[in-house]
Amino acid sequence: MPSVSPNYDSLWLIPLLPFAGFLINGTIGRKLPRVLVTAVALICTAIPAAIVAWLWITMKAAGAPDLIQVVSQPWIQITGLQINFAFTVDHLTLIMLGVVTGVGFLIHIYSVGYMAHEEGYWRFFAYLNLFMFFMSVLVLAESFLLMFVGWEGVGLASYLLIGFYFKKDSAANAGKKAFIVNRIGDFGFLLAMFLIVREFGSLDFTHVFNAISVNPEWHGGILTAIALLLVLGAVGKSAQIPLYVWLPDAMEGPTPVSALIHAATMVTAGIYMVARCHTLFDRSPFALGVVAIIGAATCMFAACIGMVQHDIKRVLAYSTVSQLGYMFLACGVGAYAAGIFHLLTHAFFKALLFLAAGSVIHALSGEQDMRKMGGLRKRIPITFFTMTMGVFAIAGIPPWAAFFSKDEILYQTFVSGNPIGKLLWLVGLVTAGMTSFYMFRLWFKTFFGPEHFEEHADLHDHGAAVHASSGSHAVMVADPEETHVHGVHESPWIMLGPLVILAILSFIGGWVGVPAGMGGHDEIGHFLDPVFASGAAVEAPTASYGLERGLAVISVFAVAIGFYVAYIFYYKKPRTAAAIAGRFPALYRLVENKFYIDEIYSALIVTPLLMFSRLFLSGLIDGGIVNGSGAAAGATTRGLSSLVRRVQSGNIRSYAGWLALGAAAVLLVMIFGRSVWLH
Amino acid sequence: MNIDHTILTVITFVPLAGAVLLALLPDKGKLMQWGALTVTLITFALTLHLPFHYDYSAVSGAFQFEQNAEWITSPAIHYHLGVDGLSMWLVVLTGFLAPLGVLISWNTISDRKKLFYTLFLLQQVAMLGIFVSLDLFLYYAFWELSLVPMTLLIATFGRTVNRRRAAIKYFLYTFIPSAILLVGMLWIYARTGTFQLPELTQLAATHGISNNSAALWLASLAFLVAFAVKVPVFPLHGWLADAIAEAPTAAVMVLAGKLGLYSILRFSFSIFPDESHRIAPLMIALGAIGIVYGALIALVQKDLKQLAAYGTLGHVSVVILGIFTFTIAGLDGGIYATLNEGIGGGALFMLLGILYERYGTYDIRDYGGLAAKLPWMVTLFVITTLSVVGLPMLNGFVGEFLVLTGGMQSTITHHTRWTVLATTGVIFTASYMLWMVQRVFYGNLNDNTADVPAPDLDAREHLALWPMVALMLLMGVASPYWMRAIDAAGTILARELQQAQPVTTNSPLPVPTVPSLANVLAQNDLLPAVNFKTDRESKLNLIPAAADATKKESKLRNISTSWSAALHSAASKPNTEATK
Amino acid sequence: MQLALFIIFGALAVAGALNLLLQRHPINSALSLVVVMMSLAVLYWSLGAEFLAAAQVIVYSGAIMVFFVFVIMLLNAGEEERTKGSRAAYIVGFPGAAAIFCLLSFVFLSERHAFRSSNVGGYLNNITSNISEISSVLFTKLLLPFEVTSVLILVAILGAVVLARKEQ
Amino acid sequence: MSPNVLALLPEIILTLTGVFIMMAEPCLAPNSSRKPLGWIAIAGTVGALVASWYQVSLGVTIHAFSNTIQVDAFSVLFHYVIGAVVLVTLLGSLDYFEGNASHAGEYFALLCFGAVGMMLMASSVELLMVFVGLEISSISTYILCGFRKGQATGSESSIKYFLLGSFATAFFLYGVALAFGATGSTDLYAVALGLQTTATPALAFTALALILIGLGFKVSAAPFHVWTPDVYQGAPAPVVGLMSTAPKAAAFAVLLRITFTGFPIYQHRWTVLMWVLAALSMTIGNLGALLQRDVKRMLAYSSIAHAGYLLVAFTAFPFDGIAAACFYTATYAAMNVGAFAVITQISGYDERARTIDDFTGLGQKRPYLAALLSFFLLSLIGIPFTGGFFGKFYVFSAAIHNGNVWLAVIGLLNSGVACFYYLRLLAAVYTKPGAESARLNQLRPISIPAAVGLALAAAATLTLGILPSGAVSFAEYASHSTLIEQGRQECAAHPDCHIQLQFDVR
Amino acid sequence: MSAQVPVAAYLILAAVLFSIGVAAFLIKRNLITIFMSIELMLNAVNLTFVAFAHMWHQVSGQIFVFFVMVVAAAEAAVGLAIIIAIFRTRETLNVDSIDLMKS
Repeated sequence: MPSVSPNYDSLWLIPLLPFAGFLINGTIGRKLPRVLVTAVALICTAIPAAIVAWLWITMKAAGAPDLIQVVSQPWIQITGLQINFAFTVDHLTLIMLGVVTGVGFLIHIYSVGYMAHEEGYWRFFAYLNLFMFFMSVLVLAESFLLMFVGWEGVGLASYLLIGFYFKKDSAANAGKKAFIVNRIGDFGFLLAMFLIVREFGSLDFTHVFNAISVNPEWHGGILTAIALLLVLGAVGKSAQIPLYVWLPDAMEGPTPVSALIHAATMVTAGIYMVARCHTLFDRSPFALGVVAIIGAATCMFAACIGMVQHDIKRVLAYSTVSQLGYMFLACGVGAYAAGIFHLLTHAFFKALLFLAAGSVIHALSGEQDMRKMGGLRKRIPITFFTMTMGVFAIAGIPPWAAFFSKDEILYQTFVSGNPIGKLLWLVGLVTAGMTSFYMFRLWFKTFFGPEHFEEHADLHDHGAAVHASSGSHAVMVADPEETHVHGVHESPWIMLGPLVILAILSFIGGWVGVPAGMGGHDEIGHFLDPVFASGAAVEAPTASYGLERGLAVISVFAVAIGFYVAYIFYYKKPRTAAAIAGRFPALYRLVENKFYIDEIYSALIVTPLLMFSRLFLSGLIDGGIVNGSGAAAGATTRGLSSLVRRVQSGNIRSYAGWLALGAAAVLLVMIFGRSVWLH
Repeated sequence: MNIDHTILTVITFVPLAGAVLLALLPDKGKLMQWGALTVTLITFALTLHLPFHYDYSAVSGAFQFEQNAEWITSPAIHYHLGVDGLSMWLVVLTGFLAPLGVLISWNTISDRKKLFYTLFLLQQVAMLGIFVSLDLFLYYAFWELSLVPMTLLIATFGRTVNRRRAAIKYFLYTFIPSAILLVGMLWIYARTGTFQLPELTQLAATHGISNNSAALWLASLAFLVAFAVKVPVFPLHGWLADAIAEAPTAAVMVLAGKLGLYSILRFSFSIFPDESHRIAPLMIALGAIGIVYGALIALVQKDLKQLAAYGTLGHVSVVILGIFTFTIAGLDGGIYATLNEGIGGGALFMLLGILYERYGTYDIRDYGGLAAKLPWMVTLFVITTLSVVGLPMLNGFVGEFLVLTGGMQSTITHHTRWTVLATTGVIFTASYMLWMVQRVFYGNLNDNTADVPAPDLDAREHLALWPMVALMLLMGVASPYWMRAIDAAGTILARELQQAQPVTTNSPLPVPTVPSLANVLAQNDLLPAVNFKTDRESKLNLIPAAADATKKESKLRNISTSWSAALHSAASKPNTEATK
Repeated sequence: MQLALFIIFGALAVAGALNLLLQRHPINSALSLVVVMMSLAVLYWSLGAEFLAAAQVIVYSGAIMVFFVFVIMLLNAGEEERTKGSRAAYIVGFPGAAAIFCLLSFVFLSERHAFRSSNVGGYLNNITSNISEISSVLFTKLLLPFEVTSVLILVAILGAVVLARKEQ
Repeated sequence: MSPNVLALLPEIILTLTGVFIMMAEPCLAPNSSRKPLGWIAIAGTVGALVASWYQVSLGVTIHAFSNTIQVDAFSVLFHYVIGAVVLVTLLGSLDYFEGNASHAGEYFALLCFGAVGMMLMASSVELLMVFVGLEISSISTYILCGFRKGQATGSESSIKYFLLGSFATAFFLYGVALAFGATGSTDLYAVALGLQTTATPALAFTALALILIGLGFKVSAAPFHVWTPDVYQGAPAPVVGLMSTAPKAAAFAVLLRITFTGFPIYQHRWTVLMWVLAALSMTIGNLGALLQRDVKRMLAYSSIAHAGYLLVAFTAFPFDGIAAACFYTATYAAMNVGAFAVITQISGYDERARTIDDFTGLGQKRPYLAALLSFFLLSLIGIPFTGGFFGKFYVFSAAIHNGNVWLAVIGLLNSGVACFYYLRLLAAVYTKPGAESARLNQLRPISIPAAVGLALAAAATLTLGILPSGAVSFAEYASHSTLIEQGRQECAAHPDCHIQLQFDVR
Repeated sequence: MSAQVPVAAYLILAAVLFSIGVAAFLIKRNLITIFMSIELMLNAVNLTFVAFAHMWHQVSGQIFVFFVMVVAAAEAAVGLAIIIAIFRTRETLNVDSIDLMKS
């Protein structure tokens, strides 16, 4: 029951405060001292986080409504269609909001340290606040269109932040790529909305989903079409096959951005959307199947690529893609709660991993290549410790967070009604092993073994400033803590603080979803029950705890294998990996080059499109036909003109000749002319 | 006296008075600029009277602020002005853009200022006149008039040596179809005896204009083609790129879109509902193709203005697609998108003009890395870009979304596939706009422009751009404020159009039957109309000289028969009365 | 007798006209034109227009042609050169002239039965003199053209003076 | 006042003025200014205009001189046009000859006499009278063409016009002869009556065809337009302004009278011919002007095209057609004489500015002249709020009303082509002055009379464009007055019929 | 009475003369001769007038001829004056060389 309560007006502050922060920093931030910029940015994210916490408490209270709605002015209002500025908060929203504001706030804090020396400090925080604004709009939206606002808006923020170092061509390119690839997804989202308007006459979630709910006979057909188009949108935003290509490139952005946007929050919007629309998806098994297959395929595929990457952030990027694949898989088998659970845990540990990686990079003055790391364990112990927590979490080692969430997904996949459910489970399982492998590979290569890095004593190359092109040398910063640090060093506490908090969350985060089979209460599942009530049928009580435990053991086994292989390859016998790679050079190169997907896209789509535009459209059609016809008409007229003027020879006799001929013609017309051709 | 009945006249002719004033003042110092700015600001202030006194509750769609006086008795031409939801905001927009146009030309136009600002104001007169005229003749007069200042602006203030050619191309492209439009209008007048739009709309609704479908079809094409060229609709856009490339910024801002689109909505739809139905599948297709076509060509342009020109083609195509869906969403969105085009496109051209003012080139390859040098510029540029690519919460999105929604809801043949094609436009539009932004502002400084000392936006430029940006945001967030008037008009239009029956429903793309001369002229319909109404007869008072007029009527008949035999088929014979 | 007159003087007129066309010296052409005019005067007479016959001889052959000859002498015009000035005159002009002739003849012949025949002396047979009739019509019905002709002559004189006078 | 004097009042005034000037000319010292003579001519013209106004104010049709002259609203309208054109030409050429021709007095006299001829043409309903009037106007124009004897082009223009004009006159005369043959009369009403019972219709067609050839030459309708460009190019600018408007107007008046009054019975036939002539004239005129660089020659071609637009009116119903033609004649006269008056001022006696390039930068050097020229050019294009637009509108409206849609299409397409060359001139005027525009540096300041003349032309063009109501109703009045007269003549053949016309001029 | 000539014969004779006049205009090079050919055409027209005047028993046709003669005289005066003016500037009477203005 939607209930509009004045008590919840503070909901508006959740998006509006970050927006205010954006406006302040975006317009006058350049003139403000850094302290003020920081204060604005942090306050504008802290208050929403507090509000969310308060909401959480209120909604957990007994007798609290499952759904809160606030409606403001209409945004678009025409005869037959009205779209309001309306927010909905239910339990799903609450989880997402928690992630967004909580993790977002932590990353804001981290960024204060990480970006301390950047020229565009104010700009960075303005963009980050803008992102917070749009992300909360996305999450809070009560209608497809408002969700789309956030959807596009986070894309914009992502574009701006990826291109933060706009002087670097690769950064600008990556930003553009992200935006455009996302637009391909948006294309699907938009079409889905058009169809929804046509079929339902509204874009409000409540209206649309109620309409579906009260018509149980609706199955497939147009619903499948809508669902598939939505999936296209989700695929774009959540970086699934075939639109995942933008995410690895997005690592051009500052590391906190990668952590916040490209790991914890924005990229999960696709999963959130599918979960939000579960009523719709439940009616279209085909679409769900597509989601599951895409999820599984992406999860495996990205893991493959992740195994051989050398850039620390790219490994994490592919791992993100892979983990998102898990979430997709969960949604695809109808286990939305599991997907959201994994989303939650993933937000913690992936943010942690990125931030820790950022700390490593910070320590190495911008070095991202793992081949030039090693042995950092002792130099940056806190970072090492937090990173270890993250690695254990993502690898799925019990009782770290991802163990529970990933297992839930694998279990749900196994027991789902999907005809190829077992195969999907297998894929998930193998990927779990691979995840373990490449994460421990990262771990070993970075923190163990010999030191491959060079010490940078030069302050001018210090820190993240290295990201920027040589043109943007940071002015000597007056921060006394920073000036005397030389070489590889631990990050300041403003960065380590969030790391530690996230490390703790990565450890305990999974405990909220310990399934009953392992003695827990699956709190998160029950928490989400009001939202996924219709989908809860999947979680059949018939499933035995034994099976669940058995599957958990198998997956732990897979993780162990992954760990062991990584241990052998990268710690025990560091040459083995190279040797194996040498055995299959073609395969290795193929994988190392990310299966040449970017190149294939470029050759099959981008280049032909450009050539088509340049040669066929611009050259032939526009130059030839459109302009040519005008030119031809002009030339014809000119030709006729010279013909007419040829008569004007200037000679009286020839003029008389023309007169005589004209006279004869007039006589002829007059004497023999019939008026039939006129009337 | 209530000003509501004269406000439109005042709005329309204040710029004219200003133009005359400027023509008489000496061209010294900044006098011209200040003069033009004052006049345009006054005009804008006057246009604001409309939204504040508009009766939004009137759902009948009646015209407001109407003024109707007989102008010429024969042919029956009225001075008939009025606005409804369709035109009201366009009037305001025209008033809004003019001061900005003056501001943006402040320094760029350094010589022949008097000519420039006079022409600029005349252009505004013509545009305002087009939007407020409800008499076909009056409308046509303004329509034709609008060509002249624009042509002269291009021809005399163009950027390169090609300016005259571009100007003449523009003029011919638009004038020749307008000439055919005049034929169509005259034909309508010959059939109905009125130029008044409300009367014609009523006649059209009751199929009272003509029962000759072939002739009506041709007349509707005459109307539509003239408007379509002006819009321009793909593939009639031959003039666009050249004209935009040459024209000074203030002129480019109002070059494409509004006039033609408004005219289609106002005249084609009202007078030819059935025929519009017939052509709609084709127009939808052209709209969708135009969106993608414009975007794809813009993708490969090397000249910033050409790029923006093709972008403009894409954006006006959106409107075409929208209005020809005949759905409320499509029509509302189309009208809204027309406003957006004026703002977004205008701002884009202003920004490009500012760049040109600084660096003297529109070649995209000469730019690069300007973001660091011109932070305000890049900020406003990106906002404009986002408005153009249709980012939600900015104005561009509302129109585009509604148009495409309408496309999906429509009942026109093949609407789904064209809507899908049109929706791909969101990808391509983003591609070329972002690529342009990247090439101009990101990366490293280009050698060609690195050494040019170029300050960031000055106060005047801020003053010109911020209103635009503010409107982009406002219109993106608070669209109902504008939409309530538009929606009333759109709803009525949609209802009328949906009631109209397509002449032929079986052929998806109507192929205009090319009638032979003999064929068409042989139609009875083109012969004198039976219902030709004119008061000419009444003007001739033939007073009987003697009293016994009736007695000799038979004789009169004999004479007039022999006479009329001589004057074959004269429709309007003098009313002779004869007496002995 | 009328037939004979028509044939003889008609032939003479045509011959004179052709001679005008074929002669290359302007004087010869002028004299040929005089022949045509004289023949026409006879034909006028045969059609009962004695006044015109006389006027033709006096005004046309006498005054106008003498004027022509004077100018030819004054300008000392010699034989005309055979310049190739215009192809159009031959290519389109002659077919045009021929077509005009054919069309006119066609019309005259196709409607010849509607015309009444004429006989020698015309009015002489029943009316004593048509000169009085001419004068009465000229000074009543057609008085205005007659009066206005004075303006025409005035203009011509003025023009001749303006054009022929040397600029100072 | 005797009806004969009353009917000829304007002509008599002009004739007396001309004679007076002619007499006064030799009395003046050879080197003294001829301006006073010009002022006398102006006074005479104004007097003629007033006399015309007086005629129409009587509100009745005056027949005079045994029905050779008919003064009705129609003829008065053309008197106005002719008188106004002559007035503007006189005003514009008061200073034209200063220091160049010592006998400018004859020029003024010739203008007056020419006007007499043209006015007679407009009011005569007797073919003989038409012929004499035509000759007066033609001969005076022949002479005026060659007025700048020093220039080779001047006399060439004169001889071309003279020879070809006489050639065409012969055709006209032949037509009159055949018309006489077909009906036994040269009185237009008698011709009209005679045609109803004529035994020789083919002869009548031929007669009409030959008359149309002759008049077609005078109005320079294609294919009888060949002389126009050469003659206009060589003649002095003010004379071109005059000869492209006033004699044309008179010839159109005659054409209207002959076709609608004399030969209405064959309207279905000559409409076809007019259709073809109109289409040809518009097309050839505009195509010819398209790439022309000489301004006068370009305007010559444009005048061919305008003759075509005017001929379109002949394809309409009598009422519409005559009214539209009257209106268009007036607007065309106003804008064309205005354009040439500007050119006269700019290029002067020795033709400083001939080609389009010579006009480059005029906009900056002489802004007011440039503005006026642009205005007249825009009117010639047919841009709204100018007389040219409304004229075109009216003509094509009439044609379409009669079902000639395709002719209207051709015509309006043509007006599109026409824009090209007018715009080229217009663009040149407003281009920045360059080296090639040095010729414009010797411009004299414009004299007050010339300014008044220009203002008159501009005011007329503007008024006809924005407030055409009065002119339109006058044109309709004119149309009625000829048509009703026709009915009356028809009536006169029946003893028991009587018609009286009372027109309510609004 | 047997020797009647149909009017058509006079008309055709006139047409012949007229056409020869047209042809002469086309062929002759000398300005004066060309002018003469115009006179020939006018004479042909006169013949037509006289023939019709005879046919209709109307003297107005004859009066027309009379007027044509007057006009021809006036034209001759002006025309020859123009020819003299031309000769003064060009030193030629050849019509083919009078083509300064063309196209």
